[in-house]
Amino acid sequence: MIKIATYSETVMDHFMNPRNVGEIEDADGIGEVGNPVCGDMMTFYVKVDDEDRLNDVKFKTFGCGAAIAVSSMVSEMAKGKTLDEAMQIGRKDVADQLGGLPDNKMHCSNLGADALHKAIEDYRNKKKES
Amino acid sequence: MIKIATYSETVMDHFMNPRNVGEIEDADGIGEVGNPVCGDMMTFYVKVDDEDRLNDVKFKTFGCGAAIAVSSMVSEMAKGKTLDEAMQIGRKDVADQLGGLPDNKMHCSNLGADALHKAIEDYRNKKKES
Amino acid sequence: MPEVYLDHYAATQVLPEVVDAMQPLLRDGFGNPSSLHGWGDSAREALEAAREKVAALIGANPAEIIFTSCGTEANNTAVKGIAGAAKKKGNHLVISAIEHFSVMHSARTLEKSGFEVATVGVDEYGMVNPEEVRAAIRQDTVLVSIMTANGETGTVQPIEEIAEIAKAKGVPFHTDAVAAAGSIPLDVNDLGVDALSLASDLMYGPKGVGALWVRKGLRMMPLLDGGVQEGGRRGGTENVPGIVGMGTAAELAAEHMDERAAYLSSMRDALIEKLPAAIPHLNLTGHPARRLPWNASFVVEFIEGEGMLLFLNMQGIAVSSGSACTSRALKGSHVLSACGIPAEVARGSLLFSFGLDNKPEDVDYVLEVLPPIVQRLREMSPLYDKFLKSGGDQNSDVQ
Amino acid sequence: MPEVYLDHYAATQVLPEVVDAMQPLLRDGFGNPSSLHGWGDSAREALEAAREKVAALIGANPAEIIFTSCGTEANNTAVKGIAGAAKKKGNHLVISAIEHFSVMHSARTLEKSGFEVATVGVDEYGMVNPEEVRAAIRQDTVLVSIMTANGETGTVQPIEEIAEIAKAKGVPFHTDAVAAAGSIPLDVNDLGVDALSLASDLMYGPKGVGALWVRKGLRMMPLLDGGVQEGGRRGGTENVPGIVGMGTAAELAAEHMDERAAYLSSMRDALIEKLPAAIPHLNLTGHPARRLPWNASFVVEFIEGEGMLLFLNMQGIAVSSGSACTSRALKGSHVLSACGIPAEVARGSLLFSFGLDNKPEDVDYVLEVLPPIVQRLREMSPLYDKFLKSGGDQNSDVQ
Ligand SMILES: Cc1ncc(COP(=O)(O)O)c(C=O)c1O
Ligand SMILES: Cc1ncc(COP(=O)(O)O)c(C=O)c1O
Repeated sequence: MIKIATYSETVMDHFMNPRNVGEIEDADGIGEVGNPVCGDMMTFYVKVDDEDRLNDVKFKTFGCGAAIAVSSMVSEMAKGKTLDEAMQIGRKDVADQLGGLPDNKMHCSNLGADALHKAIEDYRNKKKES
Repeated sequence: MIKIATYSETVMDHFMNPRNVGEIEDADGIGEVGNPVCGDMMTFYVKVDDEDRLNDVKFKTFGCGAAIAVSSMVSEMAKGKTLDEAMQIGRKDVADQLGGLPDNKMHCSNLGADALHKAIEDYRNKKKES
Repeated sequence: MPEVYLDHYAATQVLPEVVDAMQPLLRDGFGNPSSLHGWGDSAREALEAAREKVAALIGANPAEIIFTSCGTEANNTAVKGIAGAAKKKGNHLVISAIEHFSVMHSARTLEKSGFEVATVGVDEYGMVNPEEVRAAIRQDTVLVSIMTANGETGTVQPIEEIAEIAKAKGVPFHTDAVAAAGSIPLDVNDLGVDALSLASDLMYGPKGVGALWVRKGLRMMPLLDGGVQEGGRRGGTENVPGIVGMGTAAELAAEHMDERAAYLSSMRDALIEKLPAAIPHLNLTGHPARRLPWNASFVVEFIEGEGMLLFLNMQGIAVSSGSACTSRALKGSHVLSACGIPAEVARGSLLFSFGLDNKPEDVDYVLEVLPPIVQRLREMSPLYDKFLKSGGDQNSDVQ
Repeated sequence: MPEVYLDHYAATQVLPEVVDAMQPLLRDGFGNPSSLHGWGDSAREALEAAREKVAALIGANPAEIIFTSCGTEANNTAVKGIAGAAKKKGNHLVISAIEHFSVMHSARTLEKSGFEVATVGVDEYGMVNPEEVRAAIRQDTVLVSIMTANGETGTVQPIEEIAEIAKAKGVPFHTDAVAAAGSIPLDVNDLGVDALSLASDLMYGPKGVGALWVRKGLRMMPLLDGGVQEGGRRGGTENVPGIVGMGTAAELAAEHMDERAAYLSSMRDALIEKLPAAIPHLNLTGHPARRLPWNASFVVEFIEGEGMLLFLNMQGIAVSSGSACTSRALKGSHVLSACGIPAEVARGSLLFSFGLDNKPEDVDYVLEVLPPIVQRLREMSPLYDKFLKSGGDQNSDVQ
């Protein structure tokens, strides 16, 4: 009685064992998004190395199973990528990598890429300022 | 699978084995009623003896099971009664003798007494005229 | 005494395979399809599998199937829902004079809220003339609803032609296929209809389940407001065991349609051939050729149907009648009346509806048992008396 | 791994006695109750026997019971049917803010046809204040509809007092008892109501059946136009097996009501006592005393219900949540919102609904399994993070 057909196996795996949960104390960039429709919230933390590569990505997420899985997947996809590459990660890429998301969840929970991009922008803004 | 709870046992008995079906060739009186609502039709034939008693009653009926049972019961109740007594037989008496009729059948099928009364009136009219 | 059930239009047996398919859902599989856990999940899977089977029976997209609690609910939903959603476009409907009360009375209810209803008649065989539908459609017509086949007369309607006319006029076309579905091949795209009702209990499925197919894009207001079950088009916890039963019944109907039709129509045709020969002043109703495989319907002159039913029942035979006395509302069949059959003749209506449990011998048994019953009732009938006295057999006619 | 089903508000098991009672009607007893022969007769008898049992559960006259296909249909019929029949008298309704969508959305539909709807609120425990109902009733009010008890919060409403007010004002009063019937004693005459809805699948009966009781003399338009089944108040072939199942379920519920309530509420109370001790920032919702015997509902701060459901499901525990993410419409519970619970707190809603198959150990298992799940989700939650950083436990409050 434990199967949940709503979510793909990959979604369930990322939900049950999310990668990169947490906070980076001395993050180079922080991105926070909140979904006004259903209230999901995600915070992404990034650490950038000298070659403009994401050598660490962490997140915290308040939301449904899909929102947590999306965050986990995004963090994994982003890690090791250059900032420019990471900025290319789109919502659809994430959903595809997860083996699909339920229709009604596409909109609400699929904010991970946005949060990541915000964190990268935060880093770039800080760098500009400094 | 043969019970029909719609009708009492007495109704079913009178329907299955109706008493006094038929026509009296030289009837003293004939009464015909037709119900405009559902179209049941009954014809009663009476034979009257010297003491103003119904010594024969017969009927023909077009209508549902209840209409046939009612006719049969009326014919039996009337036989041997004086005309005055027979004129006292009311619709409710007939239904009671039959162990009740379904609510929705009370109105349509319970015309037997009317047909009998008409036959008696027909006899009385004829007698007056002659 | 034999037991011969010939009233499959009132209710079909539930096939053993169907009852078996329902059992798990009545026992361990009791979950609510909306629930987010394993119990809910298996219920939802069973529900969706059944939806695919019902959709397959009528060549439809499963996502366009809405499960209801009966044919009546499907018809009410279609008629009130489609007309209700189109209120701004117009307030005129077209139906036929032989629609089931669930369509006809839905239309009457709409009349109370300002709709106008045009009712097209039928010919002596109970057939709608598509040209009359064309003539009845107006600029402000928002729905045409004509049944696929009538269960009382068995007549199958020219649905494709009506659908073409409705389409050309840009009016949505609903067809009540409750009496037809499972018995004759139906494909919503071949038919060209926009909405179609069906029911489980006329195709060897359980009572308490029906379905409505509505083509994607056609706007419809829900009849049962509530939760977002059935895509928000029908609230209420789904009757999962019943729906699964309907799914299995639909699957079996699709698989065995031809052989069933051949078997049923052989018995039907034998009765239609032999009964008029055995009983004078008895006539077939409905169309001689375009009829449902299981339907053999007649009118017997000079007597009333209820008496025949009661006597037949005593002999173990179950049939039904469109006579006033056998209807709880004590009204004669509006279908027979629309076919032009006089009220007193329609009172002798007898409907034999064959089913998979019948055997060719059942026809013989009817042929043995019914004539003396008719004779007996005619002997009691003042109408028969008058007929005989007025010259008898010379000038009898029904149609 | 244990399997602990704690979602009886979504669906109850069908009791073996109930499944057994249904079998004959699914098999040999397939007749149509309207048919005039033996097959029809036995179906009709089974139907009427079930009607008596359902009537007995609520102290009603069997002739005043209408069978429907679900609670939703009963509510739609009552609200639209009673208001619709009284249109000439007035066009104002009173409902509460915690009604099930089948009442609330029926009222919305009436608004489209010119009715006005007054919605009375509830206090923090989800209780309607009868005085607010009194204040909301106007000269032209034609119906008050307030539920008997709310399934999400468990709160039992002061129905007698509201009924008295409605009666004094001469306004018919309908109560949706779907969540309450079978769980707490209900007598329509003691309550003083005029119409009451109930459903089979929340009292260990099959899905696909509900019932509406309407006091004799109260006018109501049918929702399902069609034949004259159910006294002309609900068309459609009756779901006889389902109705018989509901009858048996109702009979068993009446017979065992006290012992069931004692058993269920002992588990409920254990969970209500121990869960807040095991998990900080977790609060009971609904009324602490006036609640359904099976309902233990909570909100868990800082996390979203769906995650808890998924993890619990992995451990074999089935529960539900009023959180937005677990609803197919992705809307948070309007009931929790009406109780004044902030949207983000309501997202951590958890509803444990106990049933006859539960054992006291199930409470222990929840107490063992849930705290680490909550902990794990909170560790991922940016809201919990903020809460901790903003001073932590000092200033938490939910209610
Ligand atoms: C109070 C209340 N009313 C109505 C309903 C609708 O019942 P159904 O889903 O059987 O239509 C529910 C369902 O849980 C309910 O809790
Ligand atoms: C053509 C047609 N439509 C609708 C119905 C109503 O079906 P139900 O009784 O399942 O509601 C019937 C019933 O026999 C029917 O023959």
